[in-house]
Amino acid sequence: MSAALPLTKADFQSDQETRWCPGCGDYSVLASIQGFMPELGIAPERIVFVTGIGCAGRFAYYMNTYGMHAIHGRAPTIATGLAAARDDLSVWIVSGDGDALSIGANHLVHALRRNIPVKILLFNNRIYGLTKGQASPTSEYGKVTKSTPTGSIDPPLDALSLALGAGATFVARTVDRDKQGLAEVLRAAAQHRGAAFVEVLQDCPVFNDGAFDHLTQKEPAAVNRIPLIDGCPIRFGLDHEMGVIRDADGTLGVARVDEVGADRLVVHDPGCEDPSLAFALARLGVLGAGPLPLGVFRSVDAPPWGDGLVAELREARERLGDDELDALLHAGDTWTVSG
Amino acid sequence: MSAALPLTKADFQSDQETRWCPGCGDYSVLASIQGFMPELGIAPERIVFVTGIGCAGRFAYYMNTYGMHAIHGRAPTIATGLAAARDDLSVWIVSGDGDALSIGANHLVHALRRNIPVKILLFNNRIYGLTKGQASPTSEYGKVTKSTPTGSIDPPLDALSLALGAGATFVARTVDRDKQGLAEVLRAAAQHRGAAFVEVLQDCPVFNDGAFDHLTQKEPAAVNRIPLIDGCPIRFGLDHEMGVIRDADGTLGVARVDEVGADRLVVHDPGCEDPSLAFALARLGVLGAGPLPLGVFRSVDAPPWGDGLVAELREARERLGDDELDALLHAGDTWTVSG
Amino acid sequence: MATTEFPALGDTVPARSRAAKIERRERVIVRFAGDSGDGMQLAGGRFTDATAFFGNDLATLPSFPAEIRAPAGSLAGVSSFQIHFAARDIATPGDAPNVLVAMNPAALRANLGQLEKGATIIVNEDAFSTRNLQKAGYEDSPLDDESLDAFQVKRVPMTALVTRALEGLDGATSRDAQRARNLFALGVVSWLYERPTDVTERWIEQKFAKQPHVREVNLTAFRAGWNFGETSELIDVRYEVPPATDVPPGVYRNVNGTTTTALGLVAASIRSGLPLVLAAYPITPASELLHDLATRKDAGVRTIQAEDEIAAAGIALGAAFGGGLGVTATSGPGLDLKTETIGLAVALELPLVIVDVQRAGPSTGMPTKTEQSDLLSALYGRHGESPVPIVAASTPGQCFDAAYEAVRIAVRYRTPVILLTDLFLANSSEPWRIPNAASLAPIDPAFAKPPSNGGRFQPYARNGDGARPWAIPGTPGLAHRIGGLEKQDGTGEISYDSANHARMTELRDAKVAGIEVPDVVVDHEDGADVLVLGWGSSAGALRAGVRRVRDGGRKVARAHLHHLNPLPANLGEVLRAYRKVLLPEMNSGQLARVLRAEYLVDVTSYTRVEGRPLLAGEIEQAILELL
Amino acid sequence: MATTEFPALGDTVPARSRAAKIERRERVIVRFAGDSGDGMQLAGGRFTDATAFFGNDLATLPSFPAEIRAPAGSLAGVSSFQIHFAARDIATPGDAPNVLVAMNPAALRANLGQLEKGATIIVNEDAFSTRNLQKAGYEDSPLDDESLDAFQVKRVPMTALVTRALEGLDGATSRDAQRARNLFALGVVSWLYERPTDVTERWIEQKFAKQPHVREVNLTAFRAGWNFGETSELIDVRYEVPPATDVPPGVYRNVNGTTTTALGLVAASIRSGLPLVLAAYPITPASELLHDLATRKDAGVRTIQAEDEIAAAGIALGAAFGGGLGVTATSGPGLDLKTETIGLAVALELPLVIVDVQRAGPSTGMPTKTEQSDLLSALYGRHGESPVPIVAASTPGQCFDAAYEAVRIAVRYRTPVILLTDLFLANSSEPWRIPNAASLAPIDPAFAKPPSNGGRFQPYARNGDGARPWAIPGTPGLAHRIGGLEKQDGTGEISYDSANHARMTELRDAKVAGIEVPDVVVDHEDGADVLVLGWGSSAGALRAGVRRVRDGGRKVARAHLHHLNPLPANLGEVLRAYRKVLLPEMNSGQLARVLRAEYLVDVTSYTRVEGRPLLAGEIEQAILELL
Ligand SMILES: Cc1ncc(C[n+]2csc(CCOP(=O)(O)OP(=O)(O)O)c2C)c(N)n1
Ligand SMILES: Cc1ncc(C[n+]2csc(CCOP(=O)(O)OP(=O)(O)O)c2C)c(N)n1
Ligand code: SF4
Ligand code: SF4
Ligand SMILES: [Mg+2]
Ligand SMILES: [Mg+2]
Repeated sequence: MSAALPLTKADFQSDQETRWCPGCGDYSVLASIQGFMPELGIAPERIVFVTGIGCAGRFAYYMNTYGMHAIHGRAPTIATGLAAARDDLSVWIVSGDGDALSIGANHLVHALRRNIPVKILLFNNRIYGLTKGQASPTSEYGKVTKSTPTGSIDPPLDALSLALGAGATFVARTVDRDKQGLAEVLRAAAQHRGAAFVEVLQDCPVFNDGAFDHLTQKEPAAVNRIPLIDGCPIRFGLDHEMGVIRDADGTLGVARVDEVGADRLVVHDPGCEDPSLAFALARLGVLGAGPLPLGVFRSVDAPPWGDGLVAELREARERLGDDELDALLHAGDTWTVSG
Repeated sequence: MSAALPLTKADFQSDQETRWCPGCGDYSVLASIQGFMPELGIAPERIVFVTGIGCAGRFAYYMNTYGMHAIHGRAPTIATGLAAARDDLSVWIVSGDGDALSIGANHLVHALRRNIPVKILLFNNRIYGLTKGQASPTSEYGKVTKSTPTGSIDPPLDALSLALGAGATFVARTVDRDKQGLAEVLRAAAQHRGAAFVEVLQDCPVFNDGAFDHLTQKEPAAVNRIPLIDGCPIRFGLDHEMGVIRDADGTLGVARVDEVGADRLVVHDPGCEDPSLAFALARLGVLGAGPLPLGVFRSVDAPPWGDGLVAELREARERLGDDELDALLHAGDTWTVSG
Repeated sequence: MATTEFPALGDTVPARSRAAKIERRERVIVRFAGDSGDGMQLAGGRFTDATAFFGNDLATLPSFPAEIRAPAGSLAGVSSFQIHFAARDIATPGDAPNVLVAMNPAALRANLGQLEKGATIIVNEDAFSTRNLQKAGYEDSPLDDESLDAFQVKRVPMTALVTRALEGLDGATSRDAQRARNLFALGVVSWLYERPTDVTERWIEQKFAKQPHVREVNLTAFRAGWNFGETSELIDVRYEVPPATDVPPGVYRNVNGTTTTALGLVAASIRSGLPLVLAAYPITPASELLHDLATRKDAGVRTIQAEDEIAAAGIALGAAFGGGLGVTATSGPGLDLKTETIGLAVALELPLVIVDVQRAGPSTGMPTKTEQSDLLSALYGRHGESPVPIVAASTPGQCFDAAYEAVRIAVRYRTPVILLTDLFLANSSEPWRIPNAASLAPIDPAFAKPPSNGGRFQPYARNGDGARPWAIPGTPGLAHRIGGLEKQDGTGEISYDSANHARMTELRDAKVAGIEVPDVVVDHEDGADVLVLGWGSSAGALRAGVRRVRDGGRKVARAHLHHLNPLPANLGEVLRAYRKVLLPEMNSGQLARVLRAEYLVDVTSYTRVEGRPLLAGEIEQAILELL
Repeated sequence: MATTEFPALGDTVPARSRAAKIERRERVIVRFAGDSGDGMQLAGGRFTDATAFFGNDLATLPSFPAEIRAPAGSLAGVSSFQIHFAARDIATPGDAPNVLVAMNPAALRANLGQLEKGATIIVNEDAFSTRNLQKAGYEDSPLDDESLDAFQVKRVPMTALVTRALEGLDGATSRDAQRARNLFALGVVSWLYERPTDVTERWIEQKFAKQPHVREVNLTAFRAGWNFGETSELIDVRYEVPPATDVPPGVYRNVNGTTTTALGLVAASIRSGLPLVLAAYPITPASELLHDLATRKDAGVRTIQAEDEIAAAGIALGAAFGGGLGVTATSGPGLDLKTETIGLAVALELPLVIVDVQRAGPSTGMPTKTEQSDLLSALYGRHGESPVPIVAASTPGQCFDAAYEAVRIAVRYRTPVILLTDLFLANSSEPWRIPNAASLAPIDPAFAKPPSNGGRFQPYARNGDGARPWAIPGTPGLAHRIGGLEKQDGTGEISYDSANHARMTELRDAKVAGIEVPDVVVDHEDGADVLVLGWGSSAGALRAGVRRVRDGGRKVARAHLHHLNPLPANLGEVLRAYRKVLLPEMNSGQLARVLRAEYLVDVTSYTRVEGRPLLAGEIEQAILELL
């Protein structure tokens, strides 16, 4: 039944038993998203979750919305088709680091450059979970996994850099355990008209335990999270004693505010047309042990792919009946053979 | 026969009749490359050209080296396999904008992030040539083509931005008609240990005529080419009266040198670890009518993928005979059943 | 050699109309051949329209150079257009041309081999320069030795004549003369076969309405060609091919298979009310379908050029999930890439139409040549037990019905359907009797409705057809999740249960096997004990071959398949009713394998894997050998 | 109900050795079942090793929960390991277990259905808490009602006993007790069947050499289990299964099909001198092969985790172009994605091995269940006429030969070869008679040599096998270009010529059809008029089924295929020699279709598509119905 508004978290919980490992970061993300959804004020039946294959991919089954658990890496193509046929749905993609950045990277890149009206959530646990622990494109260089027993020889991809390189109009990053940060980012993403790309750093206790402890454990988190706030100088640290500055050579770096002076701090401007600023921030802390910028890196308003086209075509179609079809079939030079 | 060194252009010309349209930019590129090859001092039989499908893809047939005209978009995978089995070859990929950035983008991204020891030449004519004129991922927004009669609704990809986003260690751009610039870039690419990505802007007189006239026709070219020279302030224009500066907000822009002063000019540093600088330059002039940076954007030395591994494995294998194989087969717990 | 000398340009010919001898012909095959740049496709197209108007039955076959661009004047650069027209119903573009128009030496050389003995060759003698002769690989001019003795050669200095004709026109350049040669040639041949000139002239006037100069140049050249026939003694006989009388009455239009496929899909979209979303990645020859549909926004059609074939299939499937008519079109290599997604559609049980315009394989193969070698891959090219219905088109006009039928099956049975056409069908044209909209079978999407009882929705419950509900996003009360994992019968929930998997496999199988397809109709003759069976684009050649055999007084039966999965219910019975079954295919015997396995009947395969359509002549031979 | 009460933990049992009655058994099937976290695979593996050492013949079958992680204690989370061991040669992991070890209620419930009547059930009583019972969907405990009356239930408070046993050990925690329960169970069953304890103890000592505490915990738990059997009256009979006598002599090792496949490839690499490059994209169950080979750098093996299956195939092909042994491994969905690249390999005529570890389809299907439903897709899953040889492995041990054979064919005939194994073969193990290196057929890469005469190199010239030269980059004088476009016979230059295409199609076809494969060997009995034919992993079940029928005094013949393309030359003759041919397959009858088409023989299909191996019992029935 169409859930009567106002909606509650319960309206978005499906009756399927969640089947992730105990302690999996996916649980926190699921809870946050189910908790956030009512805010949208969109009836569950107008929401669609399209997911790829992977532990992250199981997300679709747990949302009490329409959903498709597609094939590995192809969720963006399904979502694109959905957006091409319908303009009255809120379409969300949930994907993993292997699903989105390995087998599916091409589709991700093109969904972003086309600016498809869809929200893309990439659960990045830096490992292949569902297939039981192989390296993923975001796994660190030298990482020992089932498929790389002597250490991976592939340098990792940075999801945000790739997204920005593809021309993404909205790019953000958050962590599974940061309920509030996640909600803020989702809120911003939901408001974005085009493709909104959100990397969610997610812990896989079974195959890549603690990969993001430095961002989730109370103590280190306070030191390592660099919150990005629109229009504000970028500061972080226990008492905001650290900040982000632009060095002489033009690259970004971190420094003690009291040493460099507050006025040298870079002021965050996610709305800047030129993605270079966001890109520099992404490079500032590519996934590693150190401090990492979190929040909305880039959010530039641009017409979503085929804006208005669905409606235009619907109207065209609605004008067509058998007579118009007959006319169409008879187009061009015709002649009559009489019996 | 193994061509005796020193080599000449003729040593690299195959006996196949070139089958591009009259006036195609591919002819100039072919001539430049055949002319440049002898410089490498590598015997033709140690050189392999792997190409995808497209007009650009036909390149393989015209080089008197080993060559594989693979399938659409997959040349990087073939080259990766070649590099995994052999460490004594000079491997080159020739691809088109559709081949490399549409169907093959995923492979391009991963070849770059892995830093495969291979040179990747992307002939970008901003159109699908071989299939007779459909839009390509680099075609401009609104472009009218056979597949987009009412104008393309897909914003274009920028090849360099994508490559940088993927973590490419060497990124450059040149134009088909600029023999000298092409040679310089190829020289630098050839010296690079890892994956060298080179975008060659190429005219398709038949389906996208004059797309790069502003960079190739004597007059406008002088104004529109922004030459990137390692260690030099970035200047351009008829009498170098223009330059590239960093605006207050951190983005790059162009200005009259006499107005801003020479010391405000950005000094080009392709060796900078942080790809942000190169990325900013790439965004400075994404393909369009205006001035465009040409040359080497980024060149950072990093160990190529699986450096030394081929040799290590070869030695391991050479130690193995039937006895070692027997040992291998008998590994673990065994028991004997006597007749 | 049998050539007629043309009076030297010096002494002018009085422009008096003369009555050339007129001979009657039942059927004629004309081939226009020249360099890619010579506009032969245009000349052929115009000649075809005039012929259609005149009321002949006809079939055409264009042939382009391989996708590789070839140097002007070279053999590889030859482009040709063949038209077969007759006073009676005909079936193919014809085997051996009676008339060849050769605009240059390469065109002559490339086509000579296929001419019938005694055929007429009209050459543009001005193009036989030493340079052009070399490019075509001629030592010396074939016009000057005996190599053409077997033919009627008409040497026409077209370039010179067009130039002269244009002298009157101010601003006319030699470039114009070059460009208009094809219309001159068209004029000559139009005169030769008494084609109505007004059709062509009207077309020229409309086409170049905005470019008066070009219009004049073309009109002048066309008329000059006509007048040349009329005035010169060079061509002493004209041929009369009376209008066809045995064509069923109706309104006709000349179309190739690409247009009819597009129209079939559009018709299905309009009749069903489902928004047509065509997602495709360019590939020869399927690209043309994308190009055609891309121009039909006014019919509510959305076309998407995807980043690759996998994406194209995914986009079409996504559109279907959303309640659209999802279609993707490709050729061989692209079909390979779509297999995994087609398999997903099998598991999801959603409507999806995959058009495969077959070309010569394997791998990249010969992209500009035709073949029917994707059948087994369409049937079996997916891992696991993954049944998919297959519809195959037989003629350019029939592509309309085939496309419409593919949609009907996909929607009614909630299943992906593969529609097999080929390069030959896509490019060749024939008069198409236009159906009227009202006569088309209804297609009812029958979307699932919100549950009245508020009961729990069962996405994998089945109706009498074995089809599941199509519940599209936005429908209250039907929110559900589906995917590629095995599903519990009825509920659609994930299931790893052995018995359930066996049951679902059986249900998917039975659904496809149970699709209602019409019985195969046999064109039988009393006493015939040999059946010629075919599928796909060889229909014309088989029909013509069979007719020749019958004209020769022998008896033979013929049947053609349009449904390859499931096969018609009566097929086994039909096959067993004949002593021998001849099955010609443009592959190594793919359908033959299927029929042998299905019916244990020892069908006789006749296979040609030469990247070209079958010829009526070779079919006639093959049949005679069995009689 | 028939349970024996265990003396309450209060009154201690005197630890006197007692002689339990000993019964002799020919064959026994034991299944260890518990939660994923209970270490049943380890217990089973150790029991298997001890059994192998003891000299029984055996076969094992592990079964893991679906790739979805399931909550502890739930039915979906049950993991089990079955071993079948006997005094004589055996063929399968067995149908119905005689003994079930159930570590929790879910394990009991999930496996009860497959037990033979009267089977012994050893349960960890302590795990039957209300909470666990609920998770397993039990209203009340089956231990307390009649539901288990048909079985011999032994209630053992394992948790309590292990805890007590560990009391002696300092630093031992209750977590240790939890963790070591599986070794306690192992101890009990080892005692029950008189397995040698030293093998297991040695293993524990080696395995945990670096963790003395863990070592002690495990040793203690294992011995406690053994002593429990020895001392308690709970289990009153022990079973003796004497060593097998009818096993051929040789050195044996217990291996699963993944290891043997890996070893087969490595052996081929070493014997041929070709560097092995395995490129794969992870997918269940094929990932294990990647994992195994990734540990073999010391054997010169290079493994690459590609970005997707298309890349994996391309990388393997690129390695082959460079003179490497290019191999790619995948399962169903991945095979779909590799088809286009396999087609390229067909056109390039380069050696390439594609390993398809089949799993249940269609689409994502049931990734943790076995099936043999990729045969038709392996045969035909490419557009165009694109023939590929297919080798199918039949038992875990035989995977070695199959892999080696696949390489031999690929290298000798310069062709891609698809090796079909499946999840069952990959995971189950059996004693493998280790071949010795010298006895393996030689594999000669026979790379093309620089032309002595300086003559022009012909990359598509063919030898007696119809194979073309393998000319690798770096060889002077052989520089050449190849691709996916149709090639001129001999020169390998691009060709669009009709006759040439027909000829090349024929040559590619003939090369594969002409591959030398051994005749199929029939295990015939005089008077048998029914042949049971099989392929792939059903070999064991068919062998066992046939034996049961023969033990029952009826006559039946058996044959098994390892080459599916080309088929053995004598197969047609063999099939026609029997009144009926029974062809059991774990699909809907895929090989049956092939044989019917090929030989027009009406083979009788027996199909099970349940994602599980065939059972000897059902085969026996199927045969009897035909006799
Ligand atoms: C075509 C195909 N290839 C491979 C697989 C196997 N597979 C399933 S999920 C997965 C990757 C999982 O990693 P990720 O995307 O990071 O998701 P996670 O499980 O970590 O959430 C793979 C390789 C598949 N299902 N389909
Ligand atoms: C799998 C597959 N899909 C599509 C094609 C058709 N095709 C050949 S080349 C090409 C694109 C050509 O464009 P580009 O890569 O820019 O090269 P160009 O011809 O412009 O040099 C396409 C779509 C193909 N050969 N294979
Ligand atoms: S494997 Fe990792 S990611 Fe997957 S469910 Fe378990 S903990 Fe979560
Ligand atoms: S189509 Fe364009 S790119 Fe291709 S050969 Fe012709 S001119 Fe060159
Ligand atoms: Mg992951
Ligand atoms: Mg291009």
